[in-house]
Amino acid sequence: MQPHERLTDAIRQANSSGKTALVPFITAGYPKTETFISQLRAIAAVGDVVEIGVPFSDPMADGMTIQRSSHMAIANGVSLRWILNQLDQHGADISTPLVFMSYLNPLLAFGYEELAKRASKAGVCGFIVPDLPYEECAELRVTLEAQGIALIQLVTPATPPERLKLLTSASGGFVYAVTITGITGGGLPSDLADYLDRVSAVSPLPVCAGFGIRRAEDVSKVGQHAAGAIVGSALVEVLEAGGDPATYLRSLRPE
Amino acid sequence: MQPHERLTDAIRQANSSGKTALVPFITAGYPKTETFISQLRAIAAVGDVVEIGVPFSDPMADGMTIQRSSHMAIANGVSLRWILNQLDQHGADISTPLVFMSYLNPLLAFGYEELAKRASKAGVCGFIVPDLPYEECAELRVTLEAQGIALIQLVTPATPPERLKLLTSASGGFVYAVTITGITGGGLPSDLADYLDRVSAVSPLPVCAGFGIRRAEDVSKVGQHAAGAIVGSALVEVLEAGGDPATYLRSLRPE
Amino acid sequence: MKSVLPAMDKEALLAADIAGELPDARGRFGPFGGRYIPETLVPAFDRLEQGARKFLPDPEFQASFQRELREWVGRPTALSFAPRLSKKWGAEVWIKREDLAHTGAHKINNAIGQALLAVKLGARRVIAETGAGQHGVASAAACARVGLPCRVYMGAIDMERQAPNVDRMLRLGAEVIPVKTGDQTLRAAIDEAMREWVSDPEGTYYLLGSAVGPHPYPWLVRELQAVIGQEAREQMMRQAGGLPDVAFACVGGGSNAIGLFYPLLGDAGIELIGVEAGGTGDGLGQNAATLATGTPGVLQGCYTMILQDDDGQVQETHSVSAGLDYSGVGPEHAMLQAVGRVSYVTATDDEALDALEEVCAEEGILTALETAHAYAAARRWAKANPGKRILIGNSGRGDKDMPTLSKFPPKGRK
Amino acid sequence: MKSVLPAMDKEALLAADIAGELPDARGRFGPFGGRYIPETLVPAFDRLEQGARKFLPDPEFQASFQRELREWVGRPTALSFAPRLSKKWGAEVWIKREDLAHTGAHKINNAIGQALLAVKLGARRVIAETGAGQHGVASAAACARVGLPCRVYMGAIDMERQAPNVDRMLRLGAEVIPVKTGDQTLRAAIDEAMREWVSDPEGTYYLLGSAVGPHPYPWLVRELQAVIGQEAREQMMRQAGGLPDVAFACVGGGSNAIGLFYPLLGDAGIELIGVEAGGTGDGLGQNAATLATGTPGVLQGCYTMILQDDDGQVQETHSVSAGLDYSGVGPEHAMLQAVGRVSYVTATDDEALDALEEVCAEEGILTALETAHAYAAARRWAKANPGKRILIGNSGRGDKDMPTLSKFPPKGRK
Ligand SMILES: Cc1ncc(COP(=O)(O)O)c(C=O)c1O
Ligand SMILES: Cc1ncc(COP(=O)(O)O)c(C=O)c1O
Repeated sequence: MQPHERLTDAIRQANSSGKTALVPFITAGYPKTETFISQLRAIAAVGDVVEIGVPFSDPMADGMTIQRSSHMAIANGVSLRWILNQLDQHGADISTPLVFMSYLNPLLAFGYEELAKRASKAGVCGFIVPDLPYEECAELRVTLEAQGIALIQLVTPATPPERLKLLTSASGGFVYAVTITGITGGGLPSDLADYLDRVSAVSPLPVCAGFGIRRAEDVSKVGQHAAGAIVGSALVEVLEAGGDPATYLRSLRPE
Repeated sequence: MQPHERLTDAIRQANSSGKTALVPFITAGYPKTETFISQLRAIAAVGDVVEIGVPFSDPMADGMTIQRSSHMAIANGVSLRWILNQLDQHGADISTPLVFMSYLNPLLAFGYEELAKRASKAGVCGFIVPDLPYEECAELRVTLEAQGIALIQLVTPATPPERLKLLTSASGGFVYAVTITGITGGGLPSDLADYLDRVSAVSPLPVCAGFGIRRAEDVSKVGQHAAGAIVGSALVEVLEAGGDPATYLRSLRPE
Repeated sequence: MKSVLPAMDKEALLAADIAGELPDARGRFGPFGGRYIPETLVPAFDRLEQGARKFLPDPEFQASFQRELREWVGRPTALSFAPRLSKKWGAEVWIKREDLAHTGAHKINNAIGQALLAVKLGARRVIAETGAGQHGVASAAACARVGLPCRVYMGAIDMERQAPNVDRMLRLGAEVIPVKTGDQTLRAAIDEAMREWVSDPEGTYYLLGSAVGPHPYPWLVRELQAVIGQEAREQMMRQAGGLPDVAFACVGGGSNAIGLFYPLLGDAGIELIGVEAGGTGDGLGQNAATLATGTPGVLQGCYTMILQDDDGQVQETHSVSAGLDYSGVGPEHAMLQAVGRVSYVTATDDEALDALEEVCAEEGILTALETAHAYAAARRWAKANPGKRILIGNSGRGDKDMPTLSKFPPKGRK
Repeated sequence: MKSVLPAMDKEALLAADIAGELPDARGRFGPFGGRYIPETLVPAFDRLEQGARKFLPDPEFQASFQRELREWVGRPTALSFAPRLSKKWGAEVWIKREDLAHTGAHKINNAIGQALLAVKLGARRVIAETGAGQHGVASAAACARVGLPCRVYMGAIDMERQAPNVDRMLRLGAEVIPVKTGDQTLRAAIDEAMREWVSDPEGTYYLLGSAVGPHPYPWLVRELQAVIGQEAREQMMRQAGGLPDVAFACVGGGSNAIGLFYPLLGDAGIELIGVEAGGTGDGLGQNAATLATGTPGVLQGCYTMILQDDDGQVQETHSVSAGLDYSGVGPEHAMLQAVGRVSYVTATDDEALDALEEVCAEEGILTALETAHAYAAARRWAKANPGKRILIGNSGRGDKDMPTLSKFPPKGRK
């Protein structure tokens, strides 16, 4: 299986066992660098796909929680290279497919070619790049695809129909449906169902909804109209508060 | 004798007895209104002519001392009318000729006609108006002259020769030779002698020098080239300090 | 002098002023004006007057003055149509933008003109007084531009309420002398500058900042400020398609007002309205409404309308705007009031503050507190006279007023 | 993307820029520029770009823009000859006076242009970021003028050092939001404004203040600022009798510089020099010299030169002037540097402060701290190239810098 297929597959597997796929997000090396791998492992044991946030100095699409975690992680010395090294050294046993969420500049600075190779080696199956719209993504996409890695496209409630088709078919692994026209950290909108139905209807790939998912109700609501639920700020806040991520994540998808 | 002649006469009398005429200046009602008449009397006993300052809110040609005395006197309730009333009531016995030194606006507000009559009645023989240059003085001069009162002209070291002739011949009572191109309260300049000789040479009236005269040497220096010495700020400072004005004035002209 | 008033021929005086025949040889606008100065300053004033009479009409001097106005001051200043105020007021409102002139007010027209004159007269240094600080800043800038040292006298109270301008003067290389005597505002600063001048009348040029004081200042300042009205008149014809029905300007000493009004005097169809500081009320000491409530007298070298008590003592004034906080007014205004050509009204502190907020909110122009008085009166007039074309002299910008305004937070208009 | 650099044809790129063909359809100036934005904003950017492409060339829009520039902003701004600086520097120095524009800097050209566009695009409200506060003030004023509510994001550090401008924004009716995240200066303010926009892309117009950010801003801002260079070119011909040998402008985001340079690009005889903030030294974090010391990368939506570490983390900057204190720069400058048409140099904090004092003392112009960097570099150049004709873009006035300047008292020059 190609890395991007592992993503699609993991989500479909969850669905076929009657569950909404759960895609937890953590900022790498936050709150502490020492606990990164152990937390990742704990989260990967519950989640179907795990999103790892590469911290960036200018997280312009993120709310307060992820901004804070991002700045602190940088201060802790976290970098893309550090994350890859950690995965190389300690992550071989993690079988849950991983996705990197990163703003573009750290990827550019790393160099696309080397990035694709190192990512593939580290078990990274996809990239989410919130400041890289489709029009600018060709070079990165091609380079990643050469390693079988997905460049996951985001769609939003304001995305017009043709563009929705374009983005869902250009995506890899899954489609990231932003639930709100806003930054991370807010709540869920009321017309969510319609929107997710619209996306799912045109998407050849499973659709995971993100932004504003915090509680079991959110996951179950999302699950009725999408394949998966991405949980970001809420999980980061649990980690900040010293809570147990696995317990929290399990509470989101009660049996 | 006309009031203006009394001025000329008093100065000439001092000179003919071998003395430099002494013209002390006080701000009316400063430091206190209650002591105005008694101080005036004490000063008049030593001075040959006494200059009474009518306080004004904007004493633009005066230094710090006289500004201060002027503002305080106004605050004490002193006005031109008050001064005239005081002289009417308590000054009949003062035989030393008096001169009012006043900025123009209080005189204007009083009204020239009434002013001239009241001044004459109160024993005022002349007016010095520091902000009334010759070109603007006709109306006041004519009105005062109708009562025999002098409008005393000022000349300065910078006054050009023809103007010196004009001003000295237009003056009444005496000529006020400003010793310095400055405001009241400073010291005496070095080229004083020449200047006073120049003024005395063209003046048909006795010349009194004023501004910066504080000590016996000043009076004697001035006395070699002018008929009289006007003592203003220095005397006001003595009064402020609670000193005896007569003692101070006598010290300026030791026998 | 008072006796001259009733006898004067109003029409003849106005005609003479329009014809450029005033002030007369004695520096008079009818009964007003003149030169009430210490004898020490007579030679200096003679030099100044002769110099001004010689250089002002001199083509070479005019060329350099006009060049500085154009290239350095940034003239012509814009004439702005105010669409939103117009709508709110039910009028057609035009604004002459002296706030856009270098250093932020009309004061610079006069300052650079006199600074050039100071050079011509061989001055070694310049002194100036300032109230709102605008004239101080303008003088400091103009002196730097022509290369003369500059010392500015400023009332201690004004230094506090117009602190930004103090800093600007210092940056522009001027020396600022706090005046702690008298009322510690503009009047005391003028007195103090005069005293300084008396002490060195030869090498010093006194750069007076408004159309007040002894002759030739009221005339000199008017001549240097008349560019405001000349431009505005021409711009109204071109941009508005015709002259205004009425023109408003705030009046402290009266320099921006005379600058705007003088070139419009001959247009009989234009109503001219000067706006004084109504302060907190009508009582003596509560305002600076010299023309509206004063009486004739001599203040700081000039026979004009002043605020005084029965004894002729000049009274302290109150205005929220330092630049209007003055007990006297230019003698030409006194005459224009006496002959009935210009009317003078007041706007209170509160009205001015409210108008300032309105002009900010509607037109995005942070006007000076002084200027805000003109807007307040114009608004009142517009409501009573719907559908008219109104010209307002926007004498300066309000940046300098920030310390004062911080005490009066915006009320919120929406 | 990096790979595009070596391959580009420098001459062809420059020719295309001069011919008005850049940015290309994808918003690129050669390799630089582009549009790196969250998907949420794509429709908003599409609307913005279509709107800008439709309205900018529209005669009716242009007429109202030009009218606002002329009547409200006060354009053309003056071109001043600087006689005393010329003498001191051994050069012929001319100054383009954007400090005389309404609100005190070139920023207003862009602000009023975009505010008019916002109205055309049916925006319900405007948001803006600001560094020095000049763009915030300009946006507040422009929004009042066109009748839209305005909210300004400003770094907490900048709010402190440019306090006078905060007060002015509030007076002009804007809401000012302190940004306490990130570096608490301009970069953080842009991030925060972007976030706000993401949360309401429909009704909000984001009025960006410099020639930076995602396409179409660098192009839009250049088009609105090019009036500076157009006027200056024409004024040089008329007033100086010919074009300058060299032109200087300070570069923060690069809007005043591109406004001045763009219309001069085709005049091959004019050397063009952009001046960045050299801060306190050459080390990363000690300056804001993006072009002089940076590397290519994507910051705030645009591929350009930025100050970053090896991991691609954007670095904090230092400059005594808030308006230059930015880790990125407009993409057109990155291209103009790469093709060799414009050179970019630095001036340190100390050099800028010294130049500010000199311009005050010699010409009576209190220039902005940002602008002072251009003077500092021009002076250095003049000493090395005697007898040349120099044009300096005087991007703004220094009133806003008073709180900062109070920490650096004048050294005294005479
Ligand atoms: C902006 C502004 N307007 C008006 C005035 C009042 O002066 P004048 O009446 O001489 O125009 C001042 C005085 O400082 C001022 O700064
Ligand atoms: C006066 C002035 N000049 C220059 C700048 C720098 O901006 P830009 O490089 O976009 O012209 C600023 C920014 O605030 C400014 O206020």
